Amino acid sequence: MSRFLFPKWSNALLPLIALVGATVPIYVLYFVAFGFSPKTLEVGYQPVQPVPFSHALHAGELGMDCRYCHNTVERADHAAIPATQTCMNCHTLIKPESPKLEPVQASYQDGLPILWTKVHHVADYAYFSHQAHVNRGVGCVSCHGRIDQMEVVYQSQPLSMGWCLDCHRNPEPNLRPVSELTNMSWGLALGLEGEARDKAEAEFAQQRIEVQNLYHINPSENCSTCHR
Amino acid sequence: MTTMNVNTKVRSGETDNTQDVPGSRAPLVLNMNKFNQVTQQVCQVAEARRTPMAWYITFAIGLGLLSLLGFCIVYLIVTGVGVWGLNNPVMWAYDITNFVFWVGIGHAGTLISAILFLFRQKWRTGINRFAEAMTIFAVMCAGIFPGIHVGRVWVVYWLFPLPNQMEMWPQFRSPLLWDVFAVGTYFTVSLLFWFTGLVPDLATMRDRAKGKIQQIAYGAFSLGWRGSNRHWHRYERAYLLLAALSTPLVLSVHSVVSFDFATSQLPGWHTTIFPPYFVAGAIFSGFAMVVTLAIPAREMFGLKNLITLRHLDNMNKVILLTGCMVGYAYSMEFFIAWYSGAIYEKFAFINRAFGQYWWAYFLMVSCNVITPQLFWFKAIRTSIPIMFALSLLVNVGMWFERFVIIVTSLANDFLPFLMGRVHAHLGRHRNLLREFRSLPGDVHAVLSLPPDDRHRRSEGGHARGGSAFR
Amino acid sequence: MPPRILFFAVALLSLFAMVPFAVIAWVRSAPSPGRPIHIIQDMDFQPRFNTQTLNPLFQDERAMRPQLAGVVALGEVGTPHFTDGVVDGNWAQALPSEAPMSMDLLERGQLRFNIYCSACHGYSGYGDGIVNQRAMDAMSNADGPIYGTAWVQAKSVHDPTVRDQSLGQIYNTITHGIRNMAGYAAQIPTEDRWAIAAYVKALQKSQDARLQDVPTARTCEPEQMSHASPTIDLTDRNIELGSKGATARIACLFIGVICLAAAFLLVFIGQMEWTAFWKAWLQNWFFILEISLGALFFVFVQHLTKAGWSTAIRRPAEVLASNLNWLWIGFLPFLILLLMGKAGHIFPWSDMEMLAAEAPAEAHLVEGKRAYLNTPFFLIRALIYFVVWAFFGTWFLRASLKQGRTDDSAPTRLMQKMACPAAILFGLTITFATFDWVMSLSPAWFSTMFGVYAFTGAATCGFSVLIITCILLQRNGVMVNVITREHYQDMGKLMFGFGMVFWAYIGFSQYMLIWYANIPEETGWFLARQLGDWGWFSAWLLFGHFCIPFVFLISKHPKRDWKTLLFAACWLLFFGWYDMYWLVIPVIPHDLGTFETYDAAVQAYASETTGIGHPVNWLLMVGMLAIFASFTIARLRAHPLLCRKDPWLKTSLDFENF
Amino acid sequence: MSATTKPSSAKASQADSPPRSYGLIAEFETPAQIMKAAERVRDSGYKWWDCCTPFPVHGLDKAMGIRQTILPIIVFFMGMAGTCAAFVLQSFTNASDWTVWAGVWVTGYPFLISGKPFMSLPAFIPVMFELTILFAALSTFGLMFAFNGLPQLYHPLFRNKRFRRATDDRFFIVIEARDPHYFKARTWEFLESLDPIAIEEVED
Repeated sequence: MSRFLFPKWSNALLPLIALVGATVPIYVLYFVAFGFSPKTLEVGYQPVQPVPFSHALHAGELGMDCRYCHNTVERADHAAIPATQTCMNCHTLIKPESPKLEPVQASYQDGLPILWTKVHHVADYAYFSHQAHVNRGVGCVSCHGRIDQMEVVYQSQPLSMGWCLDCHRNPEPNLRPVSELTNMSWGLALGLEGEARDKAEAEFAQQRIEVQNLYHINPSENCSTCHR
Repeated sequence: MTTMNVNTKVRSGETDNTQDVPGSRAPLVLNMNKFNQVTQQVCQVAEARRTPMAWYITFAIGLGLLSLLGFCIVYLIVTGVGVWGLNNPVMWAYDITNFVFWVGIGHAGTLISAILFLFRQKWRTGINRFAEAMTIFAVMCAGIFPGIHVGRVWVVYWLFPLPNQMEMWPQFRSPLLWDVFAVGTYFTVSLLFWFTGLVPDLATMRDRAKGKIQQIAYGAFSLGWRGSNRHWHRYERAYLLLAALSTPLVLSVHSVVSFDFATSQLPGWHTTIFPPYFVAGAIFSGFAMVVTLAIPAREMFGLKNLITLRHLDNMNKVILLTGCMVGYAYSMEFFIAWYSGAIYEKFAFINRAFGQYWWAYFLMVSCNVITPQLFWFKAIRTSIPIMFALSLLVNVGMWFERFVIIVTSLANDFLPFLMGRVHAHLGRHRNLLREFRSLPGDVHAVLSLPPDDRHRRSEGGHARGGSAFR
Repeated sequence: MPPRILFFAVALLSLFAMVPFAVIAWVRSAPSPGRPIHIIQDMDFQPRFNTQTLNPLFQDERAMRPQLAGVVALGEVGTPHFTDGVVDGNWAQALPSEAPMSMDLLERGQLRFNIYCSACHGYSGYGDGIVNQRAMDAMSNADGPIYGTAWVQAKSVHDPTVRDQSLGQIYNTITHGIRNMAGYAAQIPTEDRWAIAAYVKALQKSQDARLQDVPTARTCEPEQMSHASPTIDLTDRNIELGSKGATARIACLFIGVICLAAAFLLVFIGQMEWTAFWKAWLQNWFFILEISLGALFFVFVQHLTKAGWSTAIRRPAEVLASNLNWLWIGFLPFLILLLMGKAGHIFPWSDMEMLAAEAPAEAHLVEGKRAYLNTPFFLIRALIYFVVWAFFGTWFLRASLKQGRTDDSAPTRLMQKMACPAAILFGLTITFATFDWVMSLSPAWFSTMFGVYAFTGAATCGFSVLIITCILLQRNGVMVNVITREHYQDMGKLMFGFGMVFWAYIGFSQYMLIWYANIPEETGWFLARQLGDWGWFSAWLLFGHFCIPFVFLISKHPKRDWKTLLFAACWLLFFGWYDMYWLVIPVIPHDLGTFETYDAAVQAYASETTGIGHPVNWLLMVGMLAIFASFTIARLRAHPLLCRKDPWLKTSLDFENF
Repeated sequence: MSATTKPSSAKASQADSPPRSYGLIAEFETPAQIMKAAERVRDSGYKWWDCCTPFPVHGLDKAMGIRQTILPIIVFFMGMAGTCAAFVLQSFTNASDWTVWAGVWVTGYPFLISGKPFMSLPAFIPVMFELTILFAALSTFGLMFAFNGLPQLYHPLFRNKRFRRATDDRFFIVIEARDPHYFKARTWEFLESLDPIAIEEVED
């Protein structure tokens, strides 16, 4: 009577199965940790906008202050997308007939807003206030990245809760004098080398501490700070 | 391995081996004098060509109920936990009741396996395997309820301390999180204990199997067990260790479940006797469930020589003992509620017995304390129909125990405004009232919550940013 | 050898396993117009209208409604000066009162100017802003299309036509615009427009000023910022003590009487308060009582479970339990004190007048419990406990002795039956006795679990004394090979399980639940055991009663060796006594509720002492134990140490742990 | 370590070569018989041998001369490791703001809940207890099978038809061919002296 016998090599297979069994959970963990992270899923979102507006030109090359257009940022929680009027402050005169400006002109004529696509979305259950951050020396660049170098704006930071907490736990590296809010290159010591660079960096560090002391910055980590 | 001896006699089709002769143990396996007979008897359940018709019938009923459960769960997830009738102040009722009930049922398996093993109660071997299996399924049932109670089942992994983008961690000071660890550990250890016990038996099945599929399956799951005594040596140590580890674990699990309530300040919940009281209750309901399952099983599969009247008699004694313990706890609660001098505590217990849920309380007391007292009589302890009925009653009573503890304690809040201002809002919330009155759980509090102005005010603060569009 | 295809499959699988991570790396490296994937969507996008979102309800689909023309928002009505820059029909010359001149205003103006104006007008106001430059370049640049650019050089604010303008006029220009310049009313709030206007004026001045115009104090602005920076023979020879132990009995009695007399003497000469003495008496007497109660528990549980292994050691337990028929004597002092009405400092409820005077709040609470806490009922209850205990304590010994004289197993059956009521009555009496004699020492405090806690204490003391008794008997050359290491191991297990682990479980649960709920009327009892030296005392209780013996006894080997087991039993017996001290002696301070913080209470009671070092405590402990030992030895000598005809004896003698 | 744990992989590679002898098995009918037989084998100096029984036979360990396993000691320390792990986990996540590497960088997050201290030892004890049990139980289970060299789905003994009753009602003594004292004829003779029901040779 024949009886099923496992082949001899099945004994050698077992350590392999054990190895796979040990690897799979680690694999899955890492896959979830990296693959499902906002750094993968959220960062780099670069929607096509109705108007090919270039931040690199306006904010970078022209050096226009961010607040020229996003004028509510210091007074309100929301940093406003500018009204068409704001564009037309200049573009009534400058290149008014440019095809790139057609949607702007159309909006200006019929009074219907331009439908910009929102890039930076903080979940609706989190209450983020621009004014609270901006008026305490957190610069635009900290959350939005080098807007002044972006032809088309994309999300450069994960905007995840952990990312918020990193700064709330250690705000100092993201502080700057309020006067340098919109200065994208502040604190970089660009073009400096050696001792001069060290000196500049020491000075930036000093200024960050000063700002922290000036505004008594001790960010809350309570749940209700953001979820209320 | 003992043949019929002085300790047994045949009575109405049942071999009665419950006769006590001090100094000798009654046989636990009847009508057998060869090792092979035991193997034969045990294996015939799984090897039988024809499954009993009764099995198909019960399975069909079970499957039907399971589908209904599945449907209800989907409905609940889609609709929200409100379908339970949860509302302020009764924020959890059926979910936690069922959770505690099933975790309690789950205690019998490991208790029989572990504690009786440590106490060298050899009669455990007749019932331990299926009691362990029952435990595993009971804990799985229990696991459903916190899972769906969280409302958002898909994020239930948040219960575990995993690194995440929120850089958040579970709150280890919460008893609800202790539950996760306690029930998780309990399920894992029960599974290991059950499987460890199963391995040599699977090897027996493997060596008897006729079909190739069975040979492969039993071969794989028996892990190549060949009965080596060098293996048995470590195996026995490990089994003892697992039993020694499971024993305090069993105690801890239901203690932790009791902490869910007792750590609070709610009168009726905050009682220091809760941990041992819950454990006694869990063993009580668990043994009742084992009796409920053992009786049809021994009939259906012809296991009367293995699960003997003595096993059932012993289980009924455990039910009697734990029923008395539960009764002790009920009375201590009442006594201390009076003794404490705290009016709220007093109210909570008077309300429990005579309030709107008095019927649930008296159902609980009669099923849990009064009915088990019948087991003082040996005629009742050895009567199959009566013990079957009593075991069902105990389970009903224990379900109501949890219901009573949870719902009656919550249903009457203690804020004075709850009484005074209910009527003032009746007109405004007439429709709400009609809707809620049909639901279990007291809803007076909902109706009297003042409208919250603060939200409106804070919304106003955002208005100034509003002129960005032209 | 496994088939080769397995290797290929594994290699291929490993290769495919890399793909997801490659995709992740690729996704991270480049921006993409693809919408972000939200794995968990709930509440992320809420069904509400956010700022600047769409609302199809309106024709222009804007959720935020624009202001109607000519409508002024609530709270934004100002004087004509402030809103229009007009005073009495003329351009205002000065700043409105809503925006008074200050350095802050000018700085704000500068910042706003740099944001909104400098693009065209330049940072210095000369009309050389970068937009202006680019526009001019665009017009002249032939490289690209002009798209109808018709730029007019931006005005310099230093142009005399502007320099001479009044503040109001400049404000008006900013608000409504002029010629090619658009109005900035929508972009810049009123206050800020005034600030810009003021800054423009200052800018004009600055470009047309001399050094003397600058105040000396302002020439240099040295701003100092503070740099504050911030843990097995069954003949009589072997199973009867016979003449052995006579000396020990006398010696124990002698020591006991001496110790007790010395303790009394110390109190008479004023070394201790009488109240403190009677509390210490209560503690030590209750300790002895727990030993006997633990032994009684051991005896009836063996019958209840029809245990076979324990028959060899049951007689010593029966003897220990039989002491319950005289232990009531220790209660007599309290009977007398209560009848005399002088127990107020021990049992505060017995003297309500005194309690009301000392602690009115507590008295108020205790008033509600008078139906239970009153002297007559207290004494009746005590009588019930003593009758129940004395009955069962002696009944089991007598029944067992009867079994030793007959081959009939009837006495065994009877004992098995009797174990049921014994268990029930034991449970109830030990619970209420503890409530009466320990819990009511702090009459306002309560804990449902306290009865169970007392049971664990009885288990600790009873099982450890049973072990000590068995070892001492064997050391005296009796019970040789009757009691084996197998029995010791099992007794050790019971001591380990009930006296330590179960004790810790009950103790922890009670503490944790009270700690967690943090209700003032409950926490006081534990606070009193945490203040001053009591904190260390409690910590030692935890380590001495659980942690240290747990690690020591967890292995089977120390339980099987009589020397180590004797050590462990003595250790635990001591900690059973220690536990009683911890239960009885501390008093909840009446003022505990008045402290604002826990730290304040700790500070105030930092000097609180436990008094454990006082000789009276030790004299009472040694004295009572010695007298208890003396009576026990007397009974052990009077009866055989083994129930020779017990049906389970063979099982017990053959017993082996697996 | 068990004498029968692993057929070495070197042997496995010679699968094509003619079958080698694994050893001899002797079949007994009662526990008492095998007990006596085991004592004889033990005293005769064989090292690579074993008893296979359908259930653990009390006293056979001693008859075979098996030393106590160190399993309980390891399990004790694994349990302690569980206690420490739970303590570290809880105090790190709920009572510290440290950033440490645990596969990824993670940071503790002390946040205030119901006025309890961050380091709430009484509240940490239940999880410490549970993880103690979990670590100890998992290591008991894992190490018991690991020390036994299980799972081992293939074993030469499974080739023998008689041996199938080793899991039912028969008791076997196995003497392996690799034992230095093993000489087939002599060992066969020795086994016969033990008075078994049957003796058979098992091929590898």
